[in-house]
Amino acid sequence: MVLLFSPFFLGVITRVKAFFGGRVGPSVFQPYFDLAKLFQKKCVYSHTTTWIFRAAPIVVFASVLAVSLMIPFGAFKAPVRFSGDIFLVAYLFGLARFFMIVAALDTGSSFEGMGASREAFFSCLSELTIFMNFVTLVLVAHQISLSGMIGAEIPLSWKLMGPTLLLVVSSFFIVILAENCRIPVDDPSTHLELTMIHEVMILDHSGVDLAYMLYGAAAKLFLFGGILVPILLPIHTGHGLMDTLIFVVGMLGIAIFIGLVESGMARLRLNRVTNLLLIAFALAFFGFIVRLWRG
Amino acid sequence: MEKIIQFPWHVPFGEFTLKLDPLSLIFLTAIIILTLCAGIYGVGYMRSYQGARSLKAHAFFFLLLAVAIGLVVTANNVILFLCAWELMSIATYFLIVFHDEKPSVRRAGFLYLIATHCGTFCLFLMFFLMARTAGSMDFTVMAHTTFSPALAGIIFFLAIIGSGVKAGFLPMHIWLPHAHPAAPSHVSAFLSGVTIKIGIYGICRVLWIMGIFPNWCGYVLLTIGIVSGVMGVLYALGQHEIKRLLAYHSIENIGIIALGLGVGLLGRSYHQPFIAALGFAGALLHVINHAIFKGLLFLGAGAVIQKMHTGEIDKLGGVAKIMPLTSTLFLVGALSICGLPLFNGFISEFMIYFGLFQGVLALPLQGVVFFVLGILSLALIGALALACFTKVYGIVFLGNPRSSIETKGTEEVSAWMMAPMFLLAGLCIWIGLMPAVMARLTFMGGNFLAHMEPSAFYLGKILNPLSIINGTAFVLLALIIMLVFVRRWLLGKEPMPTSETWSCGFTQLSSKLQYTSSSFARPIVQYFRNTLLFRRYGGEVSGEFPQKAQMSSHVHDASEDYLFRPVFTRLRNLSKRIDEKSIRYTQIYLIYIFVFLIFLLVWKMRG
Amino acid sequence: MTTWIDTSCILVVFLALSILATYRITGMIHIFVVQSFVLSFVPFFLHADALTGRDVMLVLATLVLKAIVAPYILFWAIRHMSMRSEVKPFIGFGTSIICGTFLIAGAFWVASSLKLPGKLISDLVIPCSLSTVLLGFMIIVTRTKAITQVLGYLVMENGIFLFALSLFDAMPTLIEMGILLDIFVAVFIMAIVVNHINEEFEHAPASLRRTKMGETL
Amino acid sequence: MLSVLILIPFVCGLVVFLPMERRLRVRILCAVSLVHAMIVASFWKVNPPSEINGFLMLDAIGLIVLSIVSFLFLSVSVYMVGYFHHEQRRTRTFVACLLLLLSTMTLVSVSRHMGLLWVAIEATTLFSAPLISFHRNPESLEATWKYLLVCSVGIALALLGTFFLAIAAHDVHTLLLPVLLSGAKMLSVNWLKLSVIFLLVGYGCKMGLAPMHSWKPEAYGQAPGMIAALMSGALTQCSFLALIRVSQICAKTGLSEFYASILIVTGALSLVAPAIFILGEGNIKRAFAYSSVEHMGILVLGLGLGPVGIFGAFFHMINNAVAKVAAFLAAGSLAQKYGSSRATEVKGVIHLYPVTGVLLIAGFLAGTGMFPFATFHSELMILNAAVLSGHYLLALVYLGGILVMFIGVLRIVLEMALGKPTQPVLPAKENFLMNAAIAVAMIISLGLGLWMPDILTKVLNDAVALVRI
Repeated sequence: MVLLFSPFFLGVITRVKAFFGGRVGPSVFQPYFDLAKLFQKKCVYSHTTTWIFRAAPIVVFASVLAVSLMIPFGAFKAPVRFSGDIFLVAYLFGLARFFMIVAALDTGSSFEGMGASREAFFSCLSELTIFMNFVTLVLVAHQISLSGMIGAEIPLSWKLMGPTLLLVVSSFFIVILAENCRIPVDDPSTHLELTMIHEVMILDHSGVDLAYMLYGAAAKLFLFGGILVPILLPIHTGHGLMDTLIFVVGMLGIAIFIGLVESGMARLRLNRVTNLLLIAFALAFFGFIVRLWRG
Repeated sequence: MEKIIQFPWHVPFGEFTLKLDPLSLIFLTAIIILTLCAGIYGVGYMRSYQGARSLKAHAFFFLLLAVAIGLVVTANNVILFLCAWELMSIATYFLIVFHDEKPSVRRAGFLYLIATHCGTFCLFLMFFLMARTAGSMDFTVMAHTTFSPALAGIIFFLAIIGSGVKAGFLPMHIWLPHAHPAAPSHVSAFLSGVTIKIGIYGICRVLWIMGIFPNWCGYVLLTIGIVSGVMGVLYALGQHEIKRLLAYHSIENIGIIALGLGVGLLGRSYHQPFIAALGFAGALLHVINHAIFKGLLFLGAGAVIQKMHTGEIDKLGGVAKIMPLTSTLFLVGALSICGLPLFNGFISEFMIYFGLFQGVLALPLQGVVFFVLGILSLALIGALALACFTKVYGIVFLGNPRSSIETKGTEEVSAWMMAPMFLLAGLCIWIGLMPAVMARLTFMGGNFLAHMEPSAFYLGKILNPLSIINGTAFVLLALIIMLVFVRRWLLGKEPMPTSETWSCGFTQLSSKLQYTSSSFARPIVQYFRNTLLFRRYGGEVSGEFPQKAQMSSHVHDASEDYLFRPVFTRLRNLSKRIDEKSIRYTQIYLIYIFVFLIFLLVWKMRG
Repeated sequence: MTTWIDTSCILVVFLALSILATYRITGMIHIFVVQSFVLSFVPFFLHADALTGRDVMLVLATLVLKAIVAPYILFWAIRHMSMRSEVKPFIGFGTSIICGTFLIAGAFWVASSLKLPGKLISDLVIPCSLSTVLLGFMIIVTRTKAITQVLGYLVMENGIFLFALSLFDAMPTLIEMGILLDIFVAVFIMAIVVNHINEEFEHAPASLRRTKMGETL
Repeated sequence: MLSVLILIPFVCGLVVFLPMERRLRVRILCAVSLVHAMIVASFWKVNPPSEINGFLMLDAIGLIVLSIVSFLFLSVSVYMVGYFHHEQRRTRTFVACLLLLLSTMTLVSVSRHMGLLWVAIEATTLFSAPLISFHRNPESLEATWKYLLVCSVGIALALLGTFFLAIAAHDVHTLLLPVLLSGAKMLSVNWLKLSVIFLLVGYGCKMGLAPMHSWKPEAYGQAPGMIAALMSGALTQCSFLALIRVSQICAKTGLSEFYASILIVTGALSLVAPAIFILGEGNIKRAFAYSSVEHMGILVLGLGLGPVGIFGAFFHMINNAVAKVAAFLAAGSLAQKYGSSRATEVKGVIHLYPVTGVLLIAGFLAGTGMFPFATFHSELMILNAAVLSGHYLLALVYLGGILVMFIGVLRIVLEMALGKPTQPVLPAKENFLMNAAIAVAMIISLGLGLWMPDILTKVLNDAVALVRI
């Protein structure tokens, strides 16, 4: 499911951006073509690098896929559900990040080191926000598993905890932008700018490795969307196909919205990014307070 | 489960009673593992000093330390406990000052002894207060005594200071970042892995004995955990020396352990046995885990320092090519300490998180607020630790060498030093992938500390998620293997072309242009500059053809530079001034006598 | 006989006070000799009706030690060190005397609250001996030179001796001899020390002399 | 037997004044202390009969003090054989005074009469004074002078106190201790109180309790190491014995509370005062002297804190003596070799003279009450006594004082023991006898810290029983 749909998600965003940019833009399936092309190519390695550099894409991709096991998609229940899986989700992303950063440093380039440094910094703040949101959701749903949190109880919660959920959703959206290097934080479409984060770290990857990396990034974006959609569209028809359809519509909606945001906003200056993330945290914290107030 | 051994021993109030209960068992596990590993490693590490200085004393004190620590965790009598505690402090001191020709080492040892002595004195007072109420010096008897809340508060306070100095809670930690780098690496590993845990053991033992504490104690412990954890890792980020950095990470991990204990204590205060057991068990498991991975990291750092002759992170680089095995083992340690899945650090952090979230659901409002703070700080600690260890690993082991190091291909340290590292790395992965054994053991310890009967229901409640995590971990491994095969299938067998680092065509890189540890950590350190007292010195460049400029940056440890040191200096100066004055006239001496006599007469003969 | 004892007591205190007011060391020693002389005859007055051999012995011993040997050693020390015979006080002579009178008043006040069990020889003995002790102490404290401190100490011992006389019947002879002996040796050794200090002083570097030794000598 | 024990060193002390070879004198000293020690050792088996109308008698407290004195003299005399191997000085007065000191200190520990006790203590002052000025330089003479002056004043006050005691005991007609104790009801309380104050201040001067301690750093700093060892280990204990005797009397007359409060105040002062000075100190012998003041404070505190404290104080007497002897002897060896005991001039001892260095550190650890040494137990007991009797503030002061002292001494000892070695003035090898003397003391301290023999416990308990009400 994730493997199948995530590049599409990316494609939609690009298409929306192009549309608002006044261009036709590439096909929504363009990411698939890119990946297929990359899978056929050979890799080039720097003298400086070690096995870490080769291992990183694999670990990154694998851990993102492992996370996908814990997230429900519409009617498809998450295969792995247990009380406390939210930590595993967060820390699997951490594992991916660790290898990404280390691989970037492996090249010995100051360029990639810079990206790595920024990634490490911003992730601290987004991690805080994510956990803050988790806490609020746990308090709302009284369950400590991801499936439980964003699962059945949400429709009820919207009535009681509407404001809280709204705040959580908005804060989580900012985190999605930051974690997946979308525009106000980072610019995914360019390499040569001194202000970018994610793209600069994978500069030296090529061929299959780059494909893994890109695929991993796309999947990660998809997964975050997958967490957000059930909260936004808590509609359970009971019919499997309908549910899935609703989910897909929701995902498309998010993709379009991300595209809108990317088109409408300029990239922020680097030192403003922290403020953005802090705003996200503040929103999350506000949500928590509202929850306590209502509780 | 409990076993008591008694020997005859003739000292005032002393009894040689050893008791093995779950708590001691857990700590003994960590001790035995690290004693073995550090000892074996030491054989290899010390070989380079053979002949130059006497190693007998070093070996003696190492063994003495191991025995003393073993006694500390099994002692069932106050006097025996204190004796072993003192013995441990002294032995540690002599291990630290192995390189006594260096002033920094002497200073570190000095600081250590003072700090540990302060702590020990608090323990003296604490135990005697307890003994006074209980009427006995026996821990078991004390455990059956009820203490008044006020006394319990005082005892808690003394325990936090007394054991906290040893453990390295902020702001009593100042000795720690000096002592750990000063000692030989296997000693650092032992210190960081075991000795500071004995501080935690002291607190645990008191928690067990006291049974009931006022509610605020739990909050204090939780807060201490949060502060130590976050500040520890922030300070670590600002360090330039690898062992000093690791030392600050010990503070961070002690903070996590204290956080767990705080969760347990609060659970106990609010009669939530599951939360209590989870918090305690998580803390105890983290004790073992930290011993293992921090031991591994220190041993790895020692190997690097021995081969590269420096521990300055900014001078190292590309070590992975020279010492591939060591670097891999260090990576295992780094991943574990960041608490990432597949490795042991995750399991204990998971338990603490789990306890925290359970607490959020079950506790009254103030408890929720504090637990949420705990969750947030744990998340922040995790993210910062990750930043820090990517920095260490990336800068030290990867990239190009930053200073000219003459090497002849790969050059690993001797087997004596490699074997313990392999063992520790193996343990990291074993606990990470198959946590059930250790989880059971520490949960038993948690039950013991929470004063509750072992219950299969609760045990299942924690073992169940762990087994799923276990399964997920194997799925992850399977995925990785699958991806490796996919990659191999796609790429074929022929060797890949290699070239210079591309970096968007930004070639002609000198190794000096690489990102250094300081620059890597700078955004974070800069962001927290007011908390950390981060200062830059020099570095202004001006003019069209700038002159040579120098820049250095440093993170000041506030409690050391602005709290303890000025106080000590003031006192010393005062002492010197008074001394010079009184030395001049003998008559003044006589006046003292006279005044004292008059004082006694007036005081006592008035009636 | 009580009149004689009273007179002696008053005299002893008065002499101690006048030592405090003396400008020259030799003068101080002379006064001390007189004081010791007065003191040594007190046992006579105590048992004037029935003199025993013990009394005579005591009087003789006191006379020899306190009034002859001790002053002799002091003079000898002064001559040997060829020091100038000026007393260097910390506080002025006038102030010293006023303080001295206050001390005497204090001693009488303290003594008023102490009731001696058994028979009293004279009610002046205890306050006077206390006053002498205090005055001796004051001499030690307020005068700078080593030799004046020895002298102050001797005055103090005189005070204590006066007190001891009040216990004449309660204490065994052995102790009194011990006291005398000790005083003797004390003076003796002190003199030797003073002497040595002087000898070494000649060779000591100037800086040391000023900063450290200057005040004590 | 007791009078013989006093007379042997006395006669030998006089004999030594005859002209003879330098070495021979030291050997006589050795022989006398050996004989003395053997006789004292036999007292542990058989208690000697009382002599001279009960003036001389050995009880448990006396036995403890006597054993300390005897042991200290033995180790110091053995040490001295090695010391005079290098030193070219006249030994006549020195050895003679030592022997006479031994004699008078023996007298102190066996005398059962408060007057005789005073005489003996006065005599120890006189014989110890020339020992301090052994080096004959201006500093040492100045130190001797200060010592004499302060102690003489103290002795004078103690004499006054003894007189007051005699007045209080007017109806008993004697100062013999057993009689005083049995007739305690007949003592006049007011005079006794006055006497107690004067005796405490007087003997306190000699013992070096806080406001009266100022001679200590001077004297110990200038005296040769062995003399400082003797003084801090044995001489001070003799004065403490006098305070214990006073405590016995107080216990019988219902003045324990009164006495205990004075003792506690004095003890607390003795813990605080040296702590003020120690941090600025740079001379190791002076630092040990401050530490000695502190230990006197601990002893006095223990005496004032009830049975546990008294037991601790008696135990601490032994431990402190043994620890101090090691510390001062080690410092003395260094002072002889380097011609200085300042931390700025002596460094890296452990590399140049490993055995002495180790012994110095061991002596320091024992002196500051670290575990493997017995001082740890006795200090802990006294702390326990403070807590048990509810003196929490005192316990804090106690710990604070010990802590600051620990820091102060630690700084100096470490600077001397570790680091890059400086060259000594007298580049001689380590002397076996000197080190052996220190090592034996250290082993005893270590042994007592690990295991207390039953006989010692028994004697200590007997001693406590003598002081308890």
